[in-house]
Amino acid sequence: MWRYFGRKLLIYLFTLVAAVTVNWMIPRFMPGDPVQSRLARASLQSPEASAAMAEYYRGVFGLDVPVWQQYLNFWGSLLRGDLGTSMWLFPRPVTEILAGAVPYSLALLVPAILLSWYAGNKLGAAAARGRWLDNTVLPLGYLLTAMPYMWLALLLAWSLGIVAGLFPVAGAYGFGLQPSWSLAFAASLAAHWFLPFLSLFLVALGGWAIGMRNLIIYELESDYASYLQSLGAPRRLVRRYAFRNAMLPQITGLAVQLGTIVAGSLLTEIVFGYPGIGYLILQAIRNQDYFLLQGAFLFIVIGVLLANFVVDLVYVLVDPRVRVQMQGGAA
Amino acid sequence: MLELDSVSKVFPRGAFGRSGVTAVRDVSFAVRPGEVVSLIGESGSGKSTIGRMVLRLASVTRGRITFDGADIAGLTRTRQLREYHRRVQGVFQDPFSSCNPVFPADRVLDAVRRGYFPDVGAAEWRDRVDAALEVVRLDPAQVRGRYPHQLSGGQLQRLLIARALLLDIRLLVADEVISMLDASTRIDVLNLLADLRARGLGILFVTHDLALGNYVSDTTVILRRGRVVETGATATVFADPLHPYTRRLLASVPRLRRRWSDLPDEPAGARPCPYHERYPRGAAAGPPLLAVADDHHVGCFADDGKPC
Amino acid sequence: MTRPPDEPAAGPAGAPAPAGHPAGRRTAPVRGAHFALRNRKLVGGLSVVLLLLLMGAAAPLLTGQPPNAEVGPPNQPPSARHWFGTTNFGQDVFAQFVYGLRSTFLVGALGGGIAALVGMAVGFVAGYRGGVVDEVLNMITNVVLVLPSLAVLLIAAAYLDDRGVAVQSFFIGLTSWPWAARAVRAQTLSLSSRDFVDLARLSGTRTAGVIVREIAPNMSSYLFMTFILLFGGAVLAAAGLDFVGFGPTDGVSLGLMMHNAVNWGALQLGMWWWFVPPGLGITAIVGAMYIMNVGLDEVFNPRLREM
Amino acid sequence: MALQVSDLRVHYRTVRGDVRALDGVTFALADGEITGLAGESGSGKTTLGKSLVRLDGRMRHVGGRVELDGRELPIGDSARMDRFRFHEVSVIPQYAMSALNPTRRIGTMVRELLRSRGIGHRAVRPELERRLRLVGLAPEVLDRYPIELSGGMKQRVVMVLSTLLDPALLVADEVTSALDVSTQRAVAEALVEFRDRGYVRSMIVVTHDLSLVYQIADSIMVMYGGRLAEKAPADALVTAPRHPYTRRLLAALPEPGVRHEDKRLAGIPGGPPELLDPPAGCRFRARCPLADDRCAEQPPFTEVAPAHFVACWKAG
Repeated sequence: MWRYFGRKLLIYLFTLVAAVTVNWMIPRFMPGDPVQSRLARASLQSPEASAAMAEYYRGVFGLDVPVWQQYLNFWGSLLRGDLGTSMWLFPRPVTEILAGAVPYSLALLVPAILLSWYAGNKLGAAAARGRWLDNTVLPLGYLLTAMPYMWLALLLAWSLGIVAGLFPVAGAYGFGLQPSWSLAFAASLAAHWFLPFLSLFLVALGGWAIGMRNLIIYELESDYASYLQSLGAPRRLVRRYAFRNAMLPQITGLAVQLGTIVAGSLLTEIVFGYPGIGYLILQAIRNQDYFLLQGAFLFIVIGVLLANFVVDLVYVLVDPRVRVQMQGGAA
Repeated sequence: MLELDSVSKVFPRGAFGRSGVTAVRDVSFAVRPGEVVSLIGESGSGKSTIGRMVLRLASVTRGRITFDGADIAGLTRTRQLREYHRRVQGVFQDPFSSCNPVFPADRVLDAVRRGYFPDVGAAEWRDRVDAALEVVRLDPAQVRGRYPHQLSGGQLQRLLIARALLLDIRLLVADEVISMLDASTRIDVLNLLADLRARGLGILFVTHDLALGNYVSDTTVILRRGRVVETGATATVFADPLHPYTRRLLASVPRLRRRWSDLPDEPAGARPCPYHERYPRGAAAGPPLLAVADDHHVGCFADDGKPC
Repeated sequence: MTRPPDEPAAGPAGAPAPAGHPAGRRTAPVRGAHFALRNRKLVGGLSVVLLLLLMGAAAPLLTGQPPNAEVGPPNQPPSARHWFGTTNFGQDVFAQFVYGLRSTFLVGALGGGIAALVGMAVGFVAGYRGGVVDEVLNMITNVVLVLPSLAVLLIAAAYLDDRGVAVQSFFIGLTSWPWAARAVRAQTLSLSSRDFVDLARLSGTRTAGVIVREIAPNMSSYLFMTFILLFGGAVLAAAGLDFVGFGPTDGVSLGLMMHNAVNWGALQLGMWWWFVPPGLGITAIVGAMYIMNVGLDEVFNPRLREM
Repeated sequence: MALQVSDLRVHYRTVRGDVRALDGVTFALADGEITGLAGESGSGKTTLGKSLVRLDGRMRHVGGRVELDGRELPIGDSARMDRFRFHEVSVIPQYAMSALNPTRRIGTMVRELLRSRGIGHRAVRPELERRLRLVGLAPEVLDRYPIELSGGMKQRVVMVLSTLLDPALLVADEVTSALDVSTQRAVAEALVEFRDRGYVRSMIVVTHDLSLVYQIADSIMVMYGGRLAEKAPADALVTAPRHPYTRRLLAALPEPGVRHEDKRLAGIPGGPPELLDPPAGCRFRARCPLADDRCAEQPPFTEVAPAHFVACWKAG
C-alpha cells in the first residue's frame, strides 16, 4: 500500500520539480537578456513598477551568483509563497491575484469534469447496447472531441448568448452587481456560469462516451461475460458487470485527461471573459506580465497533481484487484 | 558438450529488482553429442527457464553454463553470441507464435541468411533451404511464401526445425515443441528429433509430458520448483523411480488401456525419498544431488525439513 | 493538450488483433485493401481530409491575393465575391481559411510526427529492454504525462520572440508524446514475449533490428492509428495556442483567425463568418481523422468488423 | 435416453464464408453416461460442445435437432434456450481460469447469478458450501476475489458453480488441458464423482487427449472433419477401434515406457480437410490407407456392434 502511494508521490514530486525547473529555465535560457527584454517589452506605465520589476529580477535571477545558487534561490522564494509581484495589477502579489481566480476556475472545472464523465459513461454504455444508438452516439462523440474547446464556446456564446439572448456571454456576474449573498447575485452568477460550463461539458462528453463504448464492447466479449451467458444470466446482469468493470479504466482515463480539460477550461474562460486562471493568463500575456504567467502555470500544475492524487486514491478504493494486491493477498 | 554447473536463476521483482523469485536452484546436468536429455517438469518447475538460459535468452544468476568448456556468460559481444548461436539453436512451444504473423512463414529462414550467410548467393541458398526442408520432410513448394496461418502446427514446427538446421548446429533446445500439436502429427516431430540425434546432434528436450520424454530421450532430468528431483538414464528412471514425486507423477499420467482406478494407490510415505533418509532436513542441508547408483541421482525440493 | 479520444491502448478494443492463429484471419494486403475500400468510415474520413488538404495545397490558386491583404470593404458577410465574407480589416476570410489550412496540416504532421517519434522510441525501448531502463523511462513518461501540456506550451511560447510553425510543432511534439509511449510500450511488452522475437535474437538480430523488423511491423496499423491521434492532438493544441495569442508571429492559421475574431469583437458584431469557418475546418480535419481511425481499426481488427 | 442429437449442422460465419464446423452429427447419450469427445483441432469438437449450450455470435444453427429427455432444445434461439441453461444444460468452459468476474467477490457473483435466475440464494447456499468442501475448497473462497485464487482453485469453483443446479447434461470443454499432470487427475476424478453423486446426469467431456478421457469416460466419440467418425464404449474404442482414423490416431500415441528405438510410432500423413468447402464423401478419404472408390460416397454412421457406431464402409 505504502509502496504504491510512495511511487505515485515520487512521480508527483518529480513532476513538480520538473515544472518549477521549466519555469526557472525558460526565461534564462531563451536567447537574449531576459531582464532588458522583459523590461522593454513590458512597456510599463509607472516608474515604480519598472523599478520593482528590475529589482525582483535581480533578486530571483541573481545573475551575479552561480547558476545552482540561482536555482536554489528560486526555490527559496517559491517555498515562501513568493511568486513575485504582478505588473498588470501592480503592486498586488501574484499569489493573491491567483487565489482570487481559482474559485471561478474550480466552479467551472469540477462540475464539468464530473458531470461529463458520468454522463459520457452512461451515453457510451447506452451506445454499446444497440446499432442504432451506436451509429448516432459514435459520430457525435467524435465530432465533439474533435472540436477545439474555444470554438464550441464561441458557437454557444454566439447562438445562445448573442443571437438568442438567453445567457450573458461575458464576466462572472452582471456589470451592475457587487458580490453579495443575495438571490439576484446568485442568479447572475449561475447565468454567467452556464455557457462556459456547457461548452466544457460537451467537448469532454464525447471522449468519455467513445471510451466507454469501446471498453464495454471489450468487456462484453470477455470470458466472464460468455460464462454468465452460458449459465443463462440475463443480459441485464451481464451488462451491469461489464459497465462496472469498464468504469475502472475510465477512472484512470480521468487522470490522463485532466490536463486536457484544464487546458480546455483556460480557453473557454478566455472566450467568455470568465475571471478564472485562464482569463488571467490572457491578461498576463496581453500585459506582458511574466510573473503572473509563471505563477498561473505553477498553480495549474499543482492543481492537476492534486487532482491526480485524488483519482489515484479513488481508484484504489474501487478496484478490488489493486486493493487485494496491495494487501499482498494474491495467491 | 553442454554442461550446467549449479545453475540458479533469480528473477528480479518489484521496483528496481529489490526482491526476487528463484526459478531455478543449483541445477547441474550435461548434454553430450548424439544424446537427448529430457527436462521434465510441471509448470513453475523452471524447465523453460533453463532452456532460455542455455540459449542465452536469459542470464544466469549463479553457477556456470559451459559449451565445449567455455562459459557462455562470457559471450557478450554480438559477434561472439552469433557464433554461439551458430552451434546452439532453439525451437519453441507455439509454432504460430514463433512466426511473425504479418510475414510469410519462411521469412524465419531468410533471417538466418541475413544474420549468418549474407555472402551466399540466392541459388545456393535455395539449395540449402531445400536440403534442410527435405530433412524435416517438408515439400518446399508447400511452404514457400505461405503465411503462418496457412500451415498446420506440425508443418510450422518442422519448418522451424529446418531453420535451425541451416546452421551448423550441435545442440538443439526443443522447448515443449510438440505440446501444441495435434496427436496425429506430434509423433512425426518426435521421430524427427530422434533422427537428428542419430546424426550426432545433442538435444535438450523440455517437456511436461513424461510419456513423450521417455519416447525420445537417453537421459531424464525431473524438476520440481526449480530443483532437480531425480536424474539418470531414462530407462533406469522410468523402471525404478526413486523419488516419491517422480512416482506420483508417473501414476498421474493418463494411459491408454490402463485406468488410474486399476492402479493400487501408493500409501503416503510407503517408500520415503532416499535423499531425505540421508539428509532429513532436505536440500537446505545437503548437496544438490545424491548419487544412488552409477547413473541415477536423487535430489529434493523440500528445503524446510518437511517431507517431500 | 493532446486529447486522445480513445487512445488505442486504453480501450483494449483497439488493440491489434492477435493475428496468427487458425485460418480465417487477415491474409495479405489485398484483403486489407478490399475491406478498406468497403469501409464507409474510412473512405468518408479520408475524403474529407484529402479535400481539405487539397484546398490548403492549392491555396494560391484558389485565391488571387495573400491571406492578410486588404481586398475589400470590411465586415462583409459571405457573398459571391467573398465566399466567407471579410474581416474588420477587409481581409478575405476564405483566403485566410485556405492558407490557414496549410499551417494546420503542417503543425499536425510535424507536431504529431515528433510526438510519434519520441513516443515510439520511448515505448519501444522501455517495453523491449525492460528492467531499470523501463523504470526510468516510465518515470519520465509519467512526469510528462501529468504536466498539463498547454500550460507548458504557454510558458515556452511566452518567452519565444520568434514563433514559427516549426518551433510551435517542436514544442507540441515534445509535450504530447507520453500516452503514445505508454501505448506503444504496452504493445511492445506483449509482443516481445512472443517466440518470434526470441527466434530473431537467435538469428543474430540486434536489438534495433528486432524492434524495426519484428515488433514494429506487427503493430504497424496500430502505430499509424497512434500517429493519427497525435496529429489530431497537435492540431488542437496549436489551435489553442494560436487562440491565446501565441500563434505564428507571421503568417496565418486557423487558430489565429479565431484569436483575431474574438479580439476584434466579431462575437458582439455578429460576424459569425469570421470565427465559424476556422473552427469548422479544425473540427472537420480532426473529426474526419478520428472517424478514419475507427474505420482503420475495423479494417485491421476483424473482431470489430463483425459487430 | 437423456440426450438425442440428430443430424446437427452448425456453421461458423467467417469473412471467407461459412465454415461447416458441424456437418450432420447424430448420437445419443444415456442417463448417467460420461462420453469423451476427442478430435484434432478444427474437427468440430468444441463447436459441438458449445452448440449444446450457447452458440456464440458467429455460429449459426443450420439444421438438425437436439432433444433432452424428449424435449427439443431450441439451440438456435438464445432467448428460449435461457430457460434450459444452468438448470438443464450447463458447461465448464475451456477458459475456466478467467470465467469469473474479476471485480466481484465470488460469493457475490454467485448470489447475483442465482437471483437473476430466480433462485433463492439462501436455499442453495448449504449445498454450495458442501460441494466446495467436496472438491477441497473451504467455503471462505466465496469471500474472495478471483485474483486471490490459484488456477486450479478457480477451475474447481467453476466446476461447482456450473453443476450447482444438478443439470441433466454437462459439457466439460478441455477442462484439464491447462492443468499439470497431478492436478489433472484430481479434476478428472472429481468429474466422475459428480456424476456418481447425481450432481450431473450425463456428461460430454471435450478433449484432445484420448488417454485422459479413457480414464473417466464410459464411451468415447471421435470426431473428424465436422462429423463423428466413431462412438463406442471406452474399452472397445481403445482396444478394438473400427475406424481407420481412430486406429491411426491411437497408434500415434506414445505410452510411458515406449521408446522410439524399440517401437517407432507413426503419425497420420496429410492434414484435416478444409471445412469451408469440404470434399464430398468420407472426410478422411484423402488420408486413409484403405480408401477406395466407394468412399466417394459419404458412409453412414451405423451401429456395427452393440453401442459401437462407425462411419466407415470398411468397418463392417
